[in-house]
Amino acid sequence: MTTTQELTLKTEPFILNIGPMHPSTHGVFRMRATLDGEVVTDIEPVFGYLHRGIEKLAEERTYTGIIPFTDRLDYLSPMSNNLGYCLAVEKLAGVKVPERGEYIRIITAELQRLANHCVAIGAMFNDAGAYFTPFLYMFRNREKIYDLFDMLCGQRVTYNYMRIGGVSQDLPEEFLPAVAKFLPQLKKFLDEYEFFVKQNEVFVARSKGVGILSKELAINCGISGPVARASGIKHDLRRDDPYSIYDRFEFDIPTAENGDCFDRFYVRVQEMRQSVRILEQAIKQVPDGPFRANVPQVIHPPAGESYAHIESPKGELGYYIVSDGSIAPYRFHIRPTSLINLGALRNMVRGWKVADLIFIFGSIDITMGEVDR
Amino acid sequence: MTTALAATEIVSQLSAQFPGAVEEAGTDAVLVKGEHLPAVVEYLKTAAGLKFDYLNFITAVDYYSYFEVVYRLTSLEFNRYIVLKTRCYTRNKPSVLTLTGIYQGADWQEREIYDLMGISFKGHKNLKRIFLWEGFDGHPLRKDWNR
Amino acid sequence: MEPISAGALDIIQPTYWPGNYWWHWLFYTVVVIVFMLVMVIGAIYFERRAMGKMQTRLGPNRTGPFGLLQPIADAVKVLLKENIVPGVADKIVHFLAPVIAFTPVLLIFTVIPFQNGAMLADLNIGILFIVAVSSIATVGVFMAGWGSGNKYSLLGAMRNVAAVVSYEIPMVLAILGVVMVTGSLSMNDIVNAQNIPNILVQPLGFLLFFTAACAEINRSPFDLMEADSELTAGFHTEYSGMRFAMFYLVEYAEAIAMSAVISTLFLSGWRGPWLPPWLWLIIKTFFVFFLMIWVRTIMPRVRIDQLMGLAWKFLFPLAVINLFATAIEVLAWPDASQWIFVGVNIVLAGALVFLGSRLFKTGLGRVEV
Amino acid sequence: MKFENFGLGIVKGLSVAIQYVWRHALVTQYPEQRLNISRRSRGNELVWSRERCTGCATCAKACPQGVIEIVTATDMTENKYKVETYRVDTGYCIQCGLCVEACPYDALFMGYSYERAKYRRAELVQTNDELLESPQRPVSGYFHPDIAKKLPKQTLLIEKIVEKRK
Repeated sequence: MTTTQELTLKTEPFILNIGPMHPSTHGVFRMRATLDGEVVTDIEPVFGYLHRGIEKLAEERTYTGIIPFTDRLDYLSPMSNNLGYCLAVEKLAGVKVPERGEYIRIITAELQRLANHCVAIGAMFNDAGAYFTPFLYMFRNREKIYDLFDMLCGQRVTYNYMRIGGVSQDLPEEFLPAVAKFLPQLKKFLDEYEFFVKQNEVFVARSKGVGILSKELAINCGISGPVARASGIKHDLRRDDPYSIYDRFEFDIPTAENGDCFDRFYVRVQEMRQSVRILEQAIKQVPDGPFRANVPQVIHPPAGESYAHIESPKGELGYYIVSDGSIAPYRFHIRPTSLINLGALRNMVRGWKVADLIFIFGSIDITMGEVDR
Repeated sequence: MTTALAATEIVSQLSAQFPGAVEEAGTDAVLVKGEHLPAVVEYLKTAAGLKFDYLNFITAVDYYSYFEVVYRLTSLEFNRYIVLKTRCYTRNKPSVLTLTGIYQGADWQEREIYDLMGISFKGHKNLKRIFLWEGFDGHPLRKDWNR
Repeated sequence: MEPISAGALDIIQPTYWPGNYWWHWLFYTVVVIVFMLVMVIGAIYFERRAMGKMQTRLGPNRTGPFGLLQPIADAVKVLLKENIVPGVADKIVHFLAPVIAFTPVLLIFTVIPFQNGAMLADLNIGILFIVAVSSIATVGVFMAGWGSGNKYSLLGAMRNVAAVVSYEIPMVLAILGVVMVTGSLSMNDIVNAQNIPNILVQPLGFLLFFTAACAEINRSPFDLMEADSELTAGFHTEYSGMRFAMFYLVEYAEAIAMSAVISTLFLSGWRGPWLPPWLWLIIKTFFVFFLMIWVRTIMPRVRIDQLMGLAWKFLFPLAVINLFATAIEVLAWPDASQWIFVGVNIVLAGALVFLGSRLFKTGLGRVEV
Repeated sequence: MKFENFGLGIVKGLSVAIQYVWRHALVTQYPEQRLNISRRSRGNELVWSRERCTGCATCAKACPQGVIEIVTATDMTENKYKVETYRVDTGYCIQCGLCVEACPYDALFMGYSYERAKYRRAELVQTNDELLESPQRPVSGYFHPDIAKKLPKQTLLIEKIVEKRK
């Protein structure tokens, strides 16, 4: 304690239990925050309220039977989860996906990125205290994307659309025109949305310079995705380790310098624009042909191990599969983007106020389904 | 494309630096002895030309006769990756040295492995269960666990 | 002020009433309570519908025609719910808090004129009375926060006290500008003196008062004491059933009361052509209330240090300058037409807001720990 | 906090918010206004065809949750399997549709119906005749493109839905 602090009133830290039942912990996250008045001096995250043991369950399921479970990991971007898992199994079994299947995968994965960022940005504003307006504007557009997915695979959230070696069903004939009609709507909306919130004084005051994550710390913690890119790490698996057919498209990787909450918001908005760009190229190029390789429903991949990672909307989502040649994986490990991205939360929030704690936590964009698995 | 650092390429370098550390070198993975692991990782992270500064993930696999802990490191600068493995041959309180001092991101992943696989990490400051509650019987991801 | 002419208006003048003031008192007490309850029901409906429209929703539209009965249905539901008192609560304080928060809001309406002289009590210090009474609600809020025995409640209550103490000052300074222009503290006289609505004569005063009032009654972006995303529900986290209903009522009654005060002070109260005066007051009140809803729709919440910074570093200096400028205008050119001051003050307000925005800066808000 | 834009950002926000008052609200008034659901909708219940089913139990093997229970007997006179019990515990079903995909004889369909909630868990376990197609339990076009073509076209939210209350 310095002398100046001794002169002021004695305060006593107290512990505030935020979550698991709390309006803005994005599910059932729990933090034991040690507060000094309003200032957060320390937090200790507590996990496990949504732990369903998917890694263990997967050891008793066939390779195809695991796909519905991957939907339930990051329930805001199931298509990306499906994609990552299928890539890992395909790598293991050496399956080649037909052209049309690849294009359908890219289109759905990018639409999923748009839908996920809609929630991420909207929920971040909600955590900042905006009374649902930015959230609902985003949801309005996410709903349209979900509607398209509904047409594709019959459900709005748990798609179970991709299969090992392709996708489960072909595109309906009205799908691509609908996407083509949706993209200009979304572009117009994004312009309007930036006009709406980007300069809002209160939002700028709340987000600029708040919750700074330095580049070194981000790398050290293994942080990936928009959070890492906002800190100035120009790392995107779509470009650095192109999976599927991402090397055929032209797109930029938006990055920012400061690594504060504003940058995380801004990088996400820019990423949405880039996704629109990829989609615009992809829907023009979709070839005819088979959409699914001839893979039986029960497969026996050779013994061995494989790791496939994709750039999911939240960051690097990886699947590590060890096979012993049977119909079920011997070991199934998910690299949880959300859990690892939370790793720097403590460093980011210390010294900020309670309000910032919620806001910084919201700006990381996690899903508890993926954190606890 | 993130290319693998061929094991043969790195093994000679590592054997020269840490004699006896490399147990076995597969095609895509390097099997490192448990007691040398932090030193090897530290070297891989800092050495010029390697700079494996990004820890992708840590996981563990139960092979009945031994536990295998898998580390995947990526070098963002050179866009290469390497997979390190280490084994512990005991089923009763297996332990590996921690990497939390080198990568902060290892913290919760090591806790997760401790929780679900029962491998303790020596030197980890806050090694307690992460998903399951204290007092849970056994470690569910072990192959011999049954409810 | 012109003497009141005999005629239809006489009926509302207390001196003409049988039993002198007693009947008048009883009548207006009933009127004020009924008026407030009806206005609150209207306000809840209005807010939900207006916000719904702005958020691309529809808002309540099922209960009754256009969902008009929704607030009543909500009230019935809330009143029928079980009243839960936490085990660690300070029972007496917990019980009294909603009552103490509720009373002062009613008192505000006693001095708001619905027509020329139509009010419960034409106090000659009306506006001072409002300022004094409206801060009593803070005590109720603080009692709720302390008595609940919940950390969220306590944090919310502390924030509320800090905010109210700070925002009283720019608020009173903004009122003083109006008082100087109109030359009276009585609400009735203030309305009568407004040949030009004060919003034109005192544009900066209006902005300051509106901001401070928003902070004082917990409207967004200053709703830190409830902060649904941070503190779950702030000071009324532990309230349920009827007591929660009272806090809910207080929240909207305060908003309506402040809107009424703003329309009286700045929008020339009940005065207006064609329509009956009480209707004008209601229309203006709802207009101001709509402004609050509109602002609430788009604003994230400010942080506590920014809230305090805004009060002391931005609003306070501006209020002082505004007060001096008004004083000089009133003293130096007492007979000049107010229309001159309208132009001067609007330019002054613009310049001051511009300058203030340039100079105003709060710290980053991070504390080394 | 700094008013970088002199309150202009707030004014911009206000102007956008007020525009939405006149815009088309993207909500539907559910019980009165019903949109056409997806042709491939994976509804609440499975629909089973007794005629086509051969009792091979491929569906039961494909199910990741193990909710399909199938009991077959051998019919010696016709020299084929006879399905005695076909039981689905809808309470555990996750509507993944893998069984429909797996069925080699097109004997399983996802349901097109919704609003099939039950009050008791026991009612969710459906056996034999309860699983057959009926007017309350139409079949969906999931994995059956020929059926999908006959179903009404899905109402998309990217179109402006002008249909008001019915």
